[in-house]
Amino acid sequence: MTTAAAVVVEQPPLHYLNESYGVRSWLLTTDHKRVGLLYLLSLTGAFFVGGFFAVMLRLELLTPAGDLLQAETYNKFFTMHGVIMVFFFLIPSIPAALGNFILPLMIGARDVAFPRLNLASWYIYVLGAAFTTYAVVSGGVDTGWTFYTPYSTMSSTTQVMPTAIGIFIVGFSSILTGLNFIVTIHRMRAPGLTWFRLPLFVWSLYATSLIQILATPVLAITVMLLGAERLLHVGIFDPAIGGDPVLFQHLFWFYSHPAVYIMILPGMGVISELVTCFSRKTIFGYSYVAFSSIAIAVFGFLVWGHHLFVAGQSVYAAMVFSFLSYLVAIPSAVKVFNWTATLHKGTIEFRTPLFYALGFIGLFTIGGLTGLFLAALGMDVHVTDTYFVIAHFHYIMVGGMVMAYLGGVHYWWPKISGRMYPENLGRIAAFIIFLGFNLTFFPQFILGYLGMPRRYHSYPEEFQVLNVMSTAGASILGIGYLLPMIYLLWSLRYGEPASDNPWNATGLEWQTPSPPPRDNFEHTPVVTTAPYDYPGREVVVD
Amino acid sequence: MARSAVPLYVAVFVALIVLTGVTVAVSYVDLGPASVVVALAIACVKAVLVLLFFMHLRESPGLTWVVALGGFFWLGILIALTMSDVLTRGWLPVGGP
Amino acid sequence: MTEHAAAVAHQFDDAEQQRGAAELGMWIFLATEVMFFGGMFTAFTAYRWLYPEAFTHASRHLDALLGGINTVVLIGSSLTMVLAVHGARHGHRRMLLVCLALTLLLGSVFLGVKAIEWSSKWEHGLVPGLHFTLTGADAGRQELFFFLYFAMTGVHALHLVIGICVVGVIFALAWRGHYSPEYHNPVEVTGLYWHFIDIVWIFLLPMLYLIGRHGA
Amino acid sequence: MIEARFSLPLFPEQASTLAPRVDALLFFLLGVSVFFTVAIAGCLVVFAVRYRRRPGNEVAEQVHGSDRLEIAWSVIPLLLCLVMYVWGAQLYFAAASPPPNALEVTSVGKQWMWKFQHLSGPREINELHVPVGLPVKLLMTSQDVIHSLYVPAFRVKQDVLPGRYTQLWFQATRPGTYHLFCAEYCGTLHSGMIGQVVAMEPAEFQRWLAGGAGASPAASGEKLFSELGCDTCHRADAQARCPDLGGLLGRNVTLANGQTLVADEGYVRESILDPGAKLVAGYENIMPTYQGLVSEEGVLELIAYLKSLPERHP
Repeated sequence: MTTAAAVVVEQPPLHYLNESYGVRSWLLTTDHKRVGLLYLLSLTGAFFVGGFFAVMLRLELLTPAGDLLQAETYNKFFTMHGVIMVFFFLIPSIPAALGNFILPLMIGARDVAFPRLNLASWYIYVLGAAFTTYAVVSGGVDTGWTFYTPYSTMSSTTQVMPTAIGIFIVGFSSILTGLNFIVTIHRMRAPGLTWFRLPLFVWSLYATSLIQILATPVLAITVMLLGAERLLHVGIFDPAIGGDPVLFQHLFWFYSHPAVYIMILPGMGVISELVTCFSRKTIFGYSYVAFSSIAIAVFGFLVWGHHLFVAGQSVYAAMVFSFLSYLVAIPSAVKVFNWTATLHKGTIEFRTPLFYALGFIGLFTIGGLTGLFLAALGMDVHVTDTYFVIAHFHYIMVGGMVMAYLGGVHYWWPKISGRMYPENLGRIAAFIIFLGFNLTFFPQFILGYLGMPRRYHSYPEEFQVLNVMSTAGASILGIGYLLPMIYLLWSLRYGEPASDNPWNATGLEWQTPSPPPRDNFEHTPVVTTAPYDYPGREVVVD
Repeated sequence: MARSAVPLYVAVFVALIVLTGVTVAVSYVDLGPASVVVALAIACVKAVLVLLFFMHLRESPGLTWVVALGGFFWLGILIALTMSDVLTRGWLPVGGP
Repeated sequence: MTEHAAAVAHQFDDAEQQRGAAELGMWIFLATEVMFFGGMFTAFTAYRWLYPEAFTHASRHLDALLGGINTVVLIGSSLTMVLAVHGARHGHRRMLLVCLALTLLLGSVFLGVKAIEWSSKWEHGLVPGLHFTLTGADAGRQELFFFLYFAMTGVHALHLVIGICVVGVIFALAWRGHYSPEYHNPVEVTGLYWHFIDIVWIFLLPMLYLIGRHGA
Repeated sequence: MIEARFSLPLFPEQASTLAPRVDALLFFLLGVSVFFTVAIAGCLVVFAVRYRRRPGNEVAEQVHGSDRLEIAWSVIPLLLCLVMYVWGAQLYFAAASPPPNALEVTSVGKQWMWKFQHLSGPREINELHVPVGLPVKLLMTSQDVIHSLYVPAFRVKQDVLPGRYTQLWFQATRPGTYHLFCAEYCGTLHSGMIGQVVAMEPAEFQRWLAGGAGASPAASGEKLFSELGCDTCHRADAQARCPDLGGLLGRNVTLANGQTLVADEGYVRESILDPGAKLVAGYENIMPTYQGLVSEEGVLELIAYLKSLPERHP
């Protein structure tokens, strides 16, 4: 890719971080890069609050008797762990923070299509977070992040309403980000940047946005109906008047299953960037990787019923949903195979982001394959609602998504901050996280098959050894997560200044200064080549 | 050219009013199960008229068509797969014969 | 970036790109609106299938005449809205202003009729959870119907209130001469939103008011 | 005690006819998973080492893809997935279809306990005695929120819903005491809503049954039937204003709106609590609702009574 290289020497160079100062310049910014950083900051806060609850849960589970926390407190903690991690960290993480920062740079645009809407999305996120924070500090909520009726509407005496309002609000933040990105990708691409020249991260953000705009409104209306039912003590999910609690589960999972793909798809996009950059190779099977993102987004809408195999759903519907669930496995597998093939005959450089990428591929493979267990009807009956499910989705969400997120943060850190992070510390942290993660969650697969139900405050004694292993792993994992937080902050001041393109990567974001100027590019770039156009002998395989 | 659109809008408006009258009138006739189909069919025709003419979908680029149809298609997914449960729940009687 | 015309925001290259982005954005937003209402339509479909008799009985408590009148009012407002857009496109300021005013008026009439209907439901004790006095074997299922009735018409009315506010702002801006045949994106996208509200009502009328009218 | 504390079971007990079948599927899935995990992790490690950047390997070979490979690694996993699907669906359908001769136990879940009642009388709380070698069917409902009855050793689980009946069946194969869990989060003491299933040799089970006190649910149901005045209308004579209920369960019923359905437990429950919902053809909608007048257990007893009635032919 080429840009018109007009070298303008200014002292000191003006960029998005130093063009204006002060709180106002940040809180009223419409610069997608600053909005991205606002998200990055709030997300990190949410991550550590959610992480605190996770630590407390694991400590409680050290012993079979519920002796550290009371049952009520434990129930609130796993609920708030879920709510905060899902709605306030995982869903916005890569799209709203990294996506916001990188997407316009990647497509050679000056900003997203609707910059003010973009800032509004962040404020909506903050407002939603405020309601949820209120719910947390005013006593907490104990329904589980799934809010199953009639427990959430008729039985629970905790702060369901403020939490529901918070989730309703934060949903619109997600919708507006998705809307913004879709319009941006359609309308704001630089000249010559055709669809098949787009970096795969852009494809994955596009697929993610599709889910955000089509699934999130259903969550919003469902939460609204739930709130009304709780308020009026009567409603459409209330069995006393003929309402069907299973219908709530349908509506809830119509959002919440695709939401899993909101979390993982952008991660997959990041991995495509990392694998190509650090093997200095073009992606293997570009169009297959690109279209598998879209396929995952579309098929992801057809499988929600696999959360209801023992919920009282009809046997026949269950069979349809099981079948469709297997179909969505294929595009995910295709991605894994293509990333692996990309490494073949590359020239692989072991930098921190690549460590995260390799970790992602391995852990996502395990997470994905155990998904096949859960899609198999007869097997799911035994393992659903047990720690098997917990282990499975943490392999996807934490082993997959968080790995990709950290990989992406490290990869784009020089562009974001203009500084390099300490490489060796980065590698050590990635290794600690990988180790801690596996020790935390692998034992939970076994616990699940043994039959330990999820959301249990106390448990039979024979499960203790595996739980102790899991808690030990969690403490390692916790240290692993604190490390990047510390050295990235350190690097802001003491890190080596980063060059415009420290990785020698392709992609428009690397052809502008680090950090980029307010309008991203001195001159609108013109794209003439395919993405991942790394040097090397071209080999044709049929 | 500029003026020619106004009579079209008025014609669409008249068609919508007539269809409203028809759907109200038909609802007083017992058509059995077909009454739901007829009522929804008329509503669909009205919605298509609004989309094509009032919302100018007729003159819009293909992408707009994709977005407009996509919304309804996804609603179709939601309703169809939810009903696949509701409709077939009774097929295997609980308790069994 | 100084070559940008005043009305073109800095991130866009030209007015054409800006217009395309605005319209695409609104259509996508309407797709999300379809799904927002879709959750309630799904619930309605399921319960209508499960409890057809109770829903028929409950539906007969609604006033089909008022529902029909409101349909005509709302379709009329769609006509005035599209004429306002026509006026904006061709620079007929008077037509734009008059039609926007008529749209505001008709939208308010719709809400007024709706308010009359709701208050009569209150008087007849048909408001679930707050004042519901139906008794009899299928009272519970009828309560389900009325819960959905209030949820659907309530959310629809909320959209209309927002629509009226937006049209009001557009009217004020048009009054000050903000719009020209070259730049009137806000009028276009507001029109799209308004027609969408109309479409929702087009489906609500037969679903809520007209099921099982015969034999009533 | 010390032993129990440091035991490390890695595989659950197999104590039902279903358990080995589920485990067989597990081993197939495990085999496939281990194969792919090792293959991919192996490739990652081998490639990472072999193609690491070093003098002599500073430029990659640019391969853009291979349609043949893409098709191969889409179709082969798809075929494997289809095997998993069919296998899993078969097990599921078997688990959803209780044999007709199954011993019936009714169960009501409430925050936070499990209540069971055997057809021959004994009631139990948080403990369920079942015979080995005979199919047992649980007909379940909940009094408040959603619960889920889960017996890991039997590999069975089913949510228990308010306002509806769900069922679950198993055939124990080995005498012993097994965990019974609530698997659907149901509030503060969710993790205390546990108990045990005691599987006994049939002869021993008969002795246990005989030792249990209490009227059979059919007898309680009969008493309830006359207490609630059901028998004033539901009679077997010609002047009866309501349908005769003898042999109702499992019969085809034609409704007033022309539909037909098989009268199952859910239908009977609905007809007691909401009589007008599915009116039988040829009868007036004159029955009052018994919502609030009869408990979930009472409804189950009435159903047991109806099942005990012989089919009468006029």
